[in-house]
Amino acid sequence: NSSSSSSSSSSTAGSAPKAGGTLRIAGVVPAAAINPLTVADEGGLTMLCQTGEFLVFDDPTTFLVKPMLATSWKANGDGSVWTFTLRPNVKFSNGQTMTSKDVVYSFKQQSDPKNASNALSVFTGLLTPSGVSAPDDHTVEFKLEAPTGNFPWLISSDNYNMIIVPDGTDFSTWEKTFIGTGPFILTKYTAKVGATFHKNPNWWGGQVLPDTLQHIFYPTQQPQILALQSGSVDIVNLIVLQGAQAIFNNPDYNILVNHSSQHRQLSMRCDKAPFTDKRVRQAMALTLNRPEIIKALFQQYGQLGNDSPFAPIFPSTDKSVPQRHEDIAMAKQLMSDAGQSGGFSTDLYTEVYQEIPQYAQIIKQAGAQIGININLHVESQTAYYGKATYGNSDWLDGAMSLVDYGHRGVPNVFLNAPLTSAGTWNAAHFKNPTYDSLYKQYVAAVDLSTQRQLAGKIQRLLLDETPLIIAYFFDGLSATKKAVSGAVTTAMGQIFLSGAGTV
Amino acid sequence: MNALPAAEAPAAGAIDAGAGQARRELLRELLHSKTFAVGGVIVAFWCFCAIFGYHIGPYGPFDQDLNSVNAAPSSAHWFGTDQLGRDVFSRVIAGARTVLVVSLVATLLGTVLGTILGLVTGYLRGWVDETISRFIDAVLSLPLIVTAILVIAALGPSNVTLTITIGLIFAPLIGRTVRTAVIQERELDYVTAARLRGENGVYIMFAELLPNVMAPVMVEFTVRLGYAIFTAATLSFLNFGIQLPTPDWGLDISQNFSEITAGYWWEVLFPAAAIATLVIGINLVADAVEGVLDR
Amino acid sequence: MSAEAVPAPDALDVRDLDIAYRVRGSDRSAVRGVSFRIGRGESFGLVGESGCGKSTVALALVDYLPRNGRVTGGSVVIDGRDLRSLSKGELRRLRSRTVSMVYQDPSRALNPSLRIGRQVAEVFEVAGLARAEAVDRAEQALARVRISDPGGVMGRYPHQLSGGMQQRVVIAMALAVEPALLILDEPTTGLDATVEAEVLDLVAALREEISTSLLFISHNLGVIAKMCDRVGVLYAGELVEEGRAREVFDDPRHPYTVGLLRCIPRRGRLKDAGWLDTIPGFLPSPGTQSAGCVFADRCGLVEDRCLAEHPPLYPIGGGRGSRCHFHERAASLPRAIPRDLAEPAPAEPGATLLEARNLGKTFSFGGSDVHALSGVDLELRPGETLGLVGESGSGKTTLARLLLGIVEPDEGSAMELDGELLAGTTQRRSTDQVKSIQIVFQNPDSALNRRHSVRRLIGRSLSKLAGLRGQALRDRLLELTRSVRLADRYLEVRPVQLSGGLKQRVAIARAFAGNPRLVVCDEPTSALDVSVQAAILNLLYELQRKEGVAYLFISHDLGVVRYLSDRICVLYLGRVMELGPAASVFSPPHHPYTEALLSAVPSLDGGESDRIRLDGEIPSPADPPSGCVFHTRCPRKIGAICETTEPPLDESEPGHAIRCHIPLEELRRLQAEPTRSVPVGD
Amino acid sequence: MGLALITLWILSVIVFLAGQLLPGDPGRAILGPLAEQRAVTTLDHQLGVDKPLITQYWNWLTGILHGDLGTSYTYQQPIRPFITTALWNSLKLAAVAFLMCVPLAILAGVLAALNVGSWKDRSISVVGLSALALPEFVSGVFLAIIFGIWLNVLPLDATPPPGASPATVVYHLILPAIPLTLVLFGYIMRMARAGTVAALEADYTRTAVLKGLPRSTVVRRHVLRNSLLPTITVVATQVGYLIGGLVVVENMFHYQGIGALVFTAANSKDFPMLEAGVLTIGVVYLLATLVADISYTLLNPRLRLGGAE
Ligand SMILES: Nc1ncnc2c1ncn2[C@@H]1O[C@H](COP(=O)(O)OP(=O)(O)OP(=O)(O)O)[C@@H](O)[C@H]1O
Ligand SMILES: Nc1ncnc2c1ncn2[C@@H]1O[C@H](COP(=O)(O)OP(=O)(O)OP(=O)(O)O)[C@@H](O)[C@H]1O
Ligand SMILES: [Mg+2]
Ligand SMILES: [Mg+2]
Repeated sequence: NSSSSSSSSSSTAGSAPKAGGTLRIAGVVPAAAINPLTVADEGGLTMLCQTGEFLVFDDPTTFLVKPMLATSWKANGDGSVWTFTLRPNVKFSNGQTMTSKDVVYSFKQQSDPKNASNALSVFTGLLTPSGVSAPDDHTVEFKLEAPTGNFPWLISSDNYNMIIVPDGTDFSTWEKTFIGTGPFILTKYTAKVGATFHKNPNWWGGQVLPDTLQHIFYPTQQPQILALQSGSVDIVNLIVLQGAQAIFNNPDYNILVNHSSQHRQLSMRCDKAPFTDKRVRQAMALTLNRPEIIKALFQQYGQLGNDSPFAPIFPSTDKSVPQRHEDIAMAKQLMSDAGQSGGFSTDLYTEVYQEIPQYAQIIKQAGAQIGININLHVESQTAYYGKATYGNSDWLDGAMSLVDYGHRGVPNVFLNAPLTSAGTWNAAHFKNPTYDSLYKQYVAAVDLSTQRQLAGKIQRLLLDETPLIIAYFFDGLSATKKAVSGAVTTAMGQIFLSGAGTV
Repeated sequence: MNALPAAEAPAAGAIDAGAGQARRELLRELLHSKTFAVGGVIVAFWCFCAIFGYHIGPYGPFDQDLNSVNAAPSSAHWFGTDQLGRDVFSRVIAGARTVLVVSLVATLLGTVLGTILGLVTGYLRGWVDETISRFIDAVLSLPLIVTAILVIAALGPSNVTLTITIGLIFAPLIGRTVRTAVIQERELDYVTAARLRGENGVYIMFAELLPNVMAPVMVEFTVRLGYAIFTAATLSFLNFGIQLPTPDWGLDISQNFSEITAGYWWEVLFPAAAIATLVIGINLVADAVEGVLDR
Repeated sequence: MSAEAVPAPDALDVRDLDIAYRVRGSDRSAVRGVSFRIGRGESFGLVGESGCGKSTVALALVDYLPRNGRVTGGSVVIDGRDLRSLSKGELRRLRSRTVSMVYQDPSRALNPSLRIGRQVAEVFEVAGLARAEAVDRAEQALARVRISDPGGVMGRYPHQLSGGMQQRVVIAMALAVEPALLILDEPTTGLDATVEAEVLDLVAALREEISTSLLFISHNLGVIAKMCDRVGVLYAGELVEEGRAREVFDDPRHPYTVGLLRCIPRRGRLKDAGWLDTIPGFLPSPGTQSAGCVFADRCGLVEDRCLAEHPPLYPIGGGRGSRCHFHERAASLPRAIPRDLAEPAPAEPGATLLEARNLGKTFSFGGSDVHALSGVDLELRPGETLGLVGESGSGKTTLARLLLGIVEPDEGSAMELDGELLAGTTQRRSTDQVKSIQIVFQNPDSALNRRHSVRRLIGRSLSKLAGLRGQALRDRLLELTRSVRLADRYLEVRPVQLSGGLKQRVAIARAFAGNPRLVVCDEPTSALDVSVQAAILNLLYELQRKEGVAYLFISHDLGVVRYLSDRICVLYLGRVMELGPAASVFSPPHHPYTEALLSAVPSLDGGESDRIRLDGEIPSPADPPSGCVFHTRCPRKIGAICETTEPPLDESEPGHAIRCHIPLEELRRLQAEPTRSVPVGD
Repeated sequence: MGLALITLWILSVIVFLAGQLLPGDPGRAILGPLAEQRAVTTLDHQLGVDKPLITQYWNWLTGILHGDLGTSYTYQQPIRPFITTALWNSLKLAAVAFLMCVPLAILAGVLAALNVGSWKDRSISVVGLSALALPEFVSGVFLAIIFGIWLNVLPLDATPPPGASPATVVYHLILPAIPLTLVLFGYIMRMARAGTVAALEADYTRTAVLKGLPRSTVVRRHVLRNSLLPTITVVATQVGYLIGGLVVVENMFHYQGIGALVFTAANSKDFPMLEAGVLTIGVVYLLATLVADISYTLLNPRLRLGGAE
């Protein structure tokens, strides 16, 4: 409600930012080494995109892919072979010129199962190292395992690991150099403390405004907010509402808002009584008062979820599918139809992460309304994920399990791993042949109307089956001082600062 | 052969009143001490809350009102509401239970184990004592919280782990004090007398020595109870204890501490004040008990 | 030494002094109506059993009562100045110039973290001297108390000095400014008799040098008799008798004084001569108020008037006073116990009960070997009492513990009981052997488990040692408690509620539970007041006559040892110096060490005077002297042989052995010689 | 000294075993939950965590003895720099806490003792008791609300902006240092009070008073000399408790010290880091105890010079 909140990701507060000077950015401590293969957290991926760039860029406002290191791309008829043309005269920060060899190397490494890359979550079933080839110095060709219409999104900046590095790069020591093609060059990186970058005078994109970037790492959000308030940083990248209310209600700060597809999945084991009965699952879904939840947890920065991963931001989402609302009477009816009028006890496993513990408590209270007694197990993330394989993970094994999903530009990952019969993160143990085939069709569909039509079918199916409860999607938020403009952020946590500065 | 008269005592009437009187005397002295009275009232209040707290608050400790989250103290919510719209007052009242149960059980466990440890090491001395003492030294070279973190990180957080961990860490601490007392005590002649009538070690430790080191054990118990609350609350603040959404002061503070920058101080101030009164109360009691028993 | 000759104000004038302690919110009177005066240069003794208020009076004189103590009435005038009228500064000046105090336990009276020199010099600095001068004077002061190396001692810390030396330092500080009044509160309690003698000699000698008045407080009548011109007897916070020391002790005029003197086995008293007398009953508990005489309920002469009317201090001529309505009859106080023994002692069978050969014990302590006991040969016959004497650390307790099997003897030691081998530890002894040898400890407080009732204390021993159960146990328990003269109603009581004497009775009953053959008594009465001591000694003797038990009786009160023992063994540095029948050991010729011990005892009876004194300190048993271990302190050392060759323990007369190079006849001659003057200290 | 080494060795065994008890798989911890099991197994082998415990312990111990604290699972970097930075930060915080509290605590304790039984004594004692009893996070909450929120005079954030002046660094450390200080304050104050009361009642003090010394001299020369000796050495052993408090305070005020390091490592199951951190804490504690022992011996003539000959 405050005038300071802009709903655009790039804050342009009237006048254009000035060149020069230092921008100080508060970020979270990278959870691990900055290895482009293995980075899987916000702190790490923010670091990657300071010097690293992608073939294409997923624009956080339009959700359309834009050229970055590739200038154009095209697919064959069924979307199984994609050809990208590279931008000429792009130089790495070590002076070397980028060619298709570098791109092929980057992709082969990232898609090689041996490397245990984080990008495998996208590439598994989609791309193998042998599918990547370079017909010439400026062209790269991808032969896909399965036809995929959204392929450019899948290798765009959304796939944050997928930066292009020089051929032969040792990923485990990349942290020492941060070699990339981007607008900034590493000055110094100190684990757990921070990193500084200076501008790349030879950047293909033209002028870089800030002379220096100073990233400072904080373990949690509170000190970031305090630092912003005390003026010791200019930007806080990625914040959540909890604990940051002071910034949100203050005109001295800009809030950068990116609508996104990030959400929480509450899975119920479809293979284990009592959740084997879909009426029980539906009943549970009907207990949640979603608008109230969003208001309590996100104020205006959330959108209703309809128990399927099709977020409002996806162009393919079928908005005509009716929204599920709280209906306790109906829920009770369903429970008694399922022979569960007396209620039951069950366990919900989840992680300590952002608003999840609060959400879990709301779920517990909601379930209690229809006699479902939910015992909460709010665990540290390591304990919760366990080995992340079936049988070794509270996440995947719990009767109910509440997990976080970050932003993706297209719903492919959301539709695959947690929902397909062969999905690796299918915490709901949902096995539905109809769904599986709908999923395949959807992924292969190249044009938007087909996609939307299939999406509608999937949405209806999931609403009926309710293996997952997705009550909301919420915005990616960042904050800057009033005087800072031109910062581009994504809901995932990337921040692009080549055009940012104080006005 | 009856030349000697019995040792009659004119003042014997006064002496005769029995052991009960000594105890009553102690109790009277305790009750007369102001510290004890103040501490006792506070502790009694929280014990009452621990037993009935879930039912006497104006709201249920779990009742959410998502339409009035983070509401400041008002006549409807004396202590305000938290981020899920729960009544902070009702949660504070109910929150006494976990911390009191955990610390009481942990302290009991620690006292029993520690007393045995102290008796055995103090009485046997020699290599048993040496070995155990080195081990205890090693454990005690880590701050309590760090040891607890190590153990709980290994075993996974839960109230049971928390209780056992605190109890186990307290055992050597209490054991040390008891050992010191036992070492002094075992030099006394009544122990020699017991050995001279052929008593075995177990009898001497538990029937002869134990009753005589009960005073330090009692003092340790009350003092440690204060520490147990301190530790239990701290560990639950560090998220090593009870599960959400159980009302628990430490946990509630940790859940809401990040909110204070937004000005929602009531969500942490009142649970903190609850802990403060309880620990101070227990310590006042402990101080009084120590003062009376040490004499 | 005549106080009357000096005009000027009295050094101390105490009038109607009342002192109370505040306990649990109410005042508890500790001292009532005490008046006495000490003239210039006079020495006044304050004597009484423990708890009668001696220290309280002393502390009131220097205005240093414990925080809860308060003078509730009366006045104290020191050197003409009334304490009440003094400002803080004047009080400080009074303390620094006019009155000094020395009290028990010198080790605690000195600041552990300051050098001696600093502490002594301080006294002179307060008196206004410059630092350097004060240090000089301090050295002189130390020299004056016969410290041989004052310069060296100045640089030491208190813990590096022995108890005797520490007390000298304290005395040096007290006398440094030559105060008008010196208060000594049990200055020698806790010190060895030989050391005590040294300190007393020193105080006496110093008093001749500086004409200080003395207030000497002690529970030991002998010490008071030796040190004081006049004496006041304190009982339950009241001064019951006052007068010239000699006269009071020879002709007491208060029933309490009379009773007290009768309790003491005076030199030469033997057990066969009849029971010691005792004072029945107990001290009134602190704070009890009575309308009449405080001693009335224990007095054999009590009449109605005594209960109703509080007696004033009747002047009885010659500067004496007695707080008894019937003081002229005091001497006729009937005995509480008839003197005569009912039956003759049973004849002693000749067989040997216990035999120890070459008994030795070496402790390893702090890396060095402490030879607590070596080469001790002993025999004990049934029903006899062997007295064991020696200075502190001479190994008396160690010997007792070896016999009991609490401590294992060194290799090569051998013990036999009734001709059967006696193992070194209780665990390896047969139950019969274990119960045959039992002990009565010195301190009944620590000897009885505070948490057990008397019934349990004695009953457990009966079941473990005598193997009794059920009704048999109950019967025997009653029999046993009655035989130690303990009323049945004490059975359910815990030790805290018993007085010292009653506790010791419980301990004795426990020792007798298994019908022992030998009971070791390790200073069983030294924690008790004399009136209680007498009753315990009587009891021990009675039990011995009844049960035919043998005693190993340890004490450093030679009078008590003499009274009870048939034979006496003198230990020094873990070795037997002399062993023989009591009468032979106590009269010349005897070992020079025995001689020194005997002459160190301050006697109540006066007459005899200093004979020999010991030099220096007792050597450490970790590093015993070569040759005769006693040569370093022996006043009769004859030459190099003493330093090189250990003399044998020769049986010079039948049954009487002495370990000395000097032949018996020579000893007899030497010890018959008149007193030679030996300088005090080193 | 020898004893301290044995204690340290036992500690290393305990820490190592506890580290091994942590359920979880190092390879998994490094590669993250979503990694392939095959990759995890390969990595485990590379790390040597599939070897027998004894071998692992031996390697670990020899590494430590050579100054190699191992490699962090999460950061894939040598642990030592992390520990040294964190330790240095914690020492700064601890130093501020110590300097704030020790003189004050001793002063308060002595003051209470000199007025024993009076209202001054009672109020100081109650304050000390409360300070001692309050968990750091509770006093932290009070202080943060009062000084950080209501009065807004102290920064809630312990870490100053990079390149801040030493004064700013200290300024940022004040708020977190106070909760640490409070517990210590209570403890030291009570020690100082008890020691002084005992010394005041000691016979040697009576001797000094009866010498006619002015009260100030008695207190200074005779009472404090004896009463503060144990107190001062106790202060050194309190370093251990301080570290316990650091875990809480550093987390609360977001300070990158050894306490926060241990806490984070425990939560992310980075057990080489956890083991190294915990061991460091043990070493610091034992060193402090050693210093305390030595200083006690040096300051106490009875121990320095031995007994009478
Ligand atoms: N601080 C105190 N508070 C209460 N009562 C006390 C205190 N000090 C002494 N008393 C009591 O006052 C009485 C006299 O004590 P005081 O120490 O003067 O006796 P004493 O004759 O010196 O005995 P002792 O021979 O044992 O030294 C005793 O009954 C004692 O219990
Ligand atoms: N357990 C022990 N360890 C080391 N030394 C010991 C031990 N027990 C006794 N000693 C030493 O042995 C010597 C004799 O001690 P013991 O107790 O037998 O003397 P004592 O004659 O009973 O003295 P006291 O009259 O003081 O009771 C002393 O020097 C003492 O220090
Ligand atoms: Mg006394
Ligand atoms: Mg002895």
